[in-house]
Amino acid sequence: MNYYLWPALFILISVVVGLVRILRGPTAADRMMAAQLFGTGGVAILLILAQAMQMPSLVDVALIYALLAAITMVVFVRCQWRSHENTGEMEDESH
Amino acid sequence: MENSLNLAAVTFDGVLALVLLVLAWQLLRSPNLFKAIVLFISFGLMLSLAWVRLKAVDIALAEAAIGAGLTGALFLTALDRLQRNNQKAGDSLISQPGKVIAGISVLALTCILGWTVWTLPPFSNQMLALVSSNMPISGVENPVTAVLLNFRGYDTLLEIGVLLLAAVGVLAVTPSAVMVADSAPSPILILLLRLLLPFIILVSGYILWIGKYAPGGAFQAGAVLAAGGILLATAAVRFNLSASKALPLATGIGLLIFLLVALATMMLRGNYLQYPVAQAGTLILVIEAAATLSIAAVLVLLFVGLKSDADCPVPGEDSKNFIFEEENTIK
Amino acid sequence: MSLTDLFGSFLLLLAIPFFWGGSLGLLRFPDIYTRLHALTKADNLGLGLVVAGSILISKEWTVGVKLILIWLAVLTASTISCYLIANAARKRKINPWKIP
Amino acid sequence: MTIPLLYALVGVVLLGMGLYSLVMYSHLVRKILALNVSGAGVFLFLVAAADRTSGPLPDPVPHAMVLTGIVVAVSATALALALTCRIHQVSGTTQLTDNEPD
Repeated sequence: MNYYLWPALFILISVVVGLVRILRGPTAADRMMAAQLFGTGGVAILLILAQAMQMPSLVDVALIYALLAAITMVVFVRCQWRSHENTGEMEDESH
Repeated sequence: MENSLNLAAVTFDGVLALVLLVLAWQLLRSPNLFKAIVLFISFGLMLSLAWVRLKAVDIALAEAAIGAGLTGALFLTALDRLQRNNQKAGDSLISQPGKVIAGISVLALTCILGWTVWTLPPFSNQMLALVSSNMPISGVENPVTAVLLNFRGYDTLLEIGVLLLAAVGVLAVTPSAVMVADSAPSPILILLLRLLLPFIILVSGYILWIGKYAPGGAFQAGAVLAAGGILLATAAVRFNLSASKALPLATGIGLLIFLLVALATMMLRGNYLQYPVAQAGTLILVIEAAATLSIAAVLVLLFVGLKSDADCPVPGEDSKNFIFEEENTIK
Repeated sequence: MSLTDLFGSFLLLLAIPFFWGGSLGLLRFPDIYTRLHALTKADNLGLGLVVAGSILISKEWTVGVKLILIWLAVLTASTISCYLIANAARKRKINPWKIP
Repeated sequence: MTIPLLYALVGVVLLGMGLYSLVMYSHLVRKILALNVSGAGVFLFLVAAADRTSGPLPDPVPHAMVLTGIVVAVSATALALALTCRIHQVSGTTQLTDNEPD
């Protein structure tokens, strides 16, 4: 059953490659996107581990991940929205 | 699956351990606070993979709910308020010799700890044997919930009290109790809320219920509910903390019910927090439901308390366009 | 190894290049909009394949329903955050990358 | 060299890194991050120690303690962040410099 760990390993490596974008990413939004890549990759790894380690309760962990992935992003965009406010963009904000 | 040293497991854990160390190292080293926080969020996500590999699924559930939902939101809100006037994350104020001494002493501590870990005596299974022998009378099947709510119920009672203290602390520090969001939420955000919120509440109830048989329970369910609450709070345009009666009341409910049950058991059966075996399961569920509510309320209160300190933005100040400009991190 | 296990593992293996594509896209693409493409499309498809593979391997329908719910949740989460970022970027007049 | 031992050593190294940067950097948010990282290291060590049982099931008692520890750590972090914001609001700096007469 452990041979399922190989795909989990490769997806983990692809997620780690996203780490470079966090370190290098010029803008804050790039960094936030890479963090979301960690989230989606994490869900995939969890699903494979659920089969590899024969623990069906891991699917609940993946379910929580999937649900809450959007929250950090929403807080980031809503929270950093304020600094956009200061630069007095002409367009109307709420559309 | 005993810890067989087959190649796939070793490489997976090796890579995961390396990722944890590199993330932690980069996160602690970076003077750019936003980058440090994003690295910390990714560190939390990778950490819950480590919990899964160590067969600690309850903790992975809690880490996922808190890491993905709460820590990022708390740090980003605090950062947004701290960096209003571009306060840079200055470097250390410690003199050069001080740094060397600190470095050597921490290194020595780590080596000593590493050596003790390496030479730990073989595992004595008394606690595990004790717990599994008493499982039938605990009223639940999941050993972690049994330990949390039954065998060490007093510890969890005090822990919910600690959460309440944190909420009181944050409220005491919040000058303006009115959280004013800066702009109307975009319709897409409202769509996200309409789609996700009922689902989050459903999953929170499911996690609470599953806690009796499989990994789950009050803390994980409370954290998931709190994450839903935070999603709601970020979309809200205005939230008056002092006017809202529900939130402060809900924070107390968990401790209150736990205390009532504890006193009731003391009255009926003579000793504190010893549930009658027949009703142990239902009593635990009642306590867990109340604890879920109060944990969720406390965590949402912490977030709203942090966010509502936000004084309104000073117009005209040329604070750089934070999201999309090249960050000039000082070296 | 029954046939469904075989096919399930094949789907899992098929998902790996999508994740790799998504990550490399995130690294190599020149501006925000293209990186958003890489992030949202490639990873969601990779996750879809992983979900399909896991459903085949796990063989229980209860787990299967939960897996499909997970995939739908990730889809909504990433599409909406992708919109939020792209909208914020456009508002800041980040013009898309042009071939120099 | 079993899997739990590997994670226990990672936990110890995380604790060392956290302590070092807690001492080293003066910005309060960096200190809070350092505390969280060393806390995660301690938890990792505890759970790794719990996984050394002979049978398939790990020992649930450290799991229960670490579970409550994680929830308390989050609320402690929130309180620390609230205090940092308050210090920033009152004194304008986010570093506790002792030589500054208030």
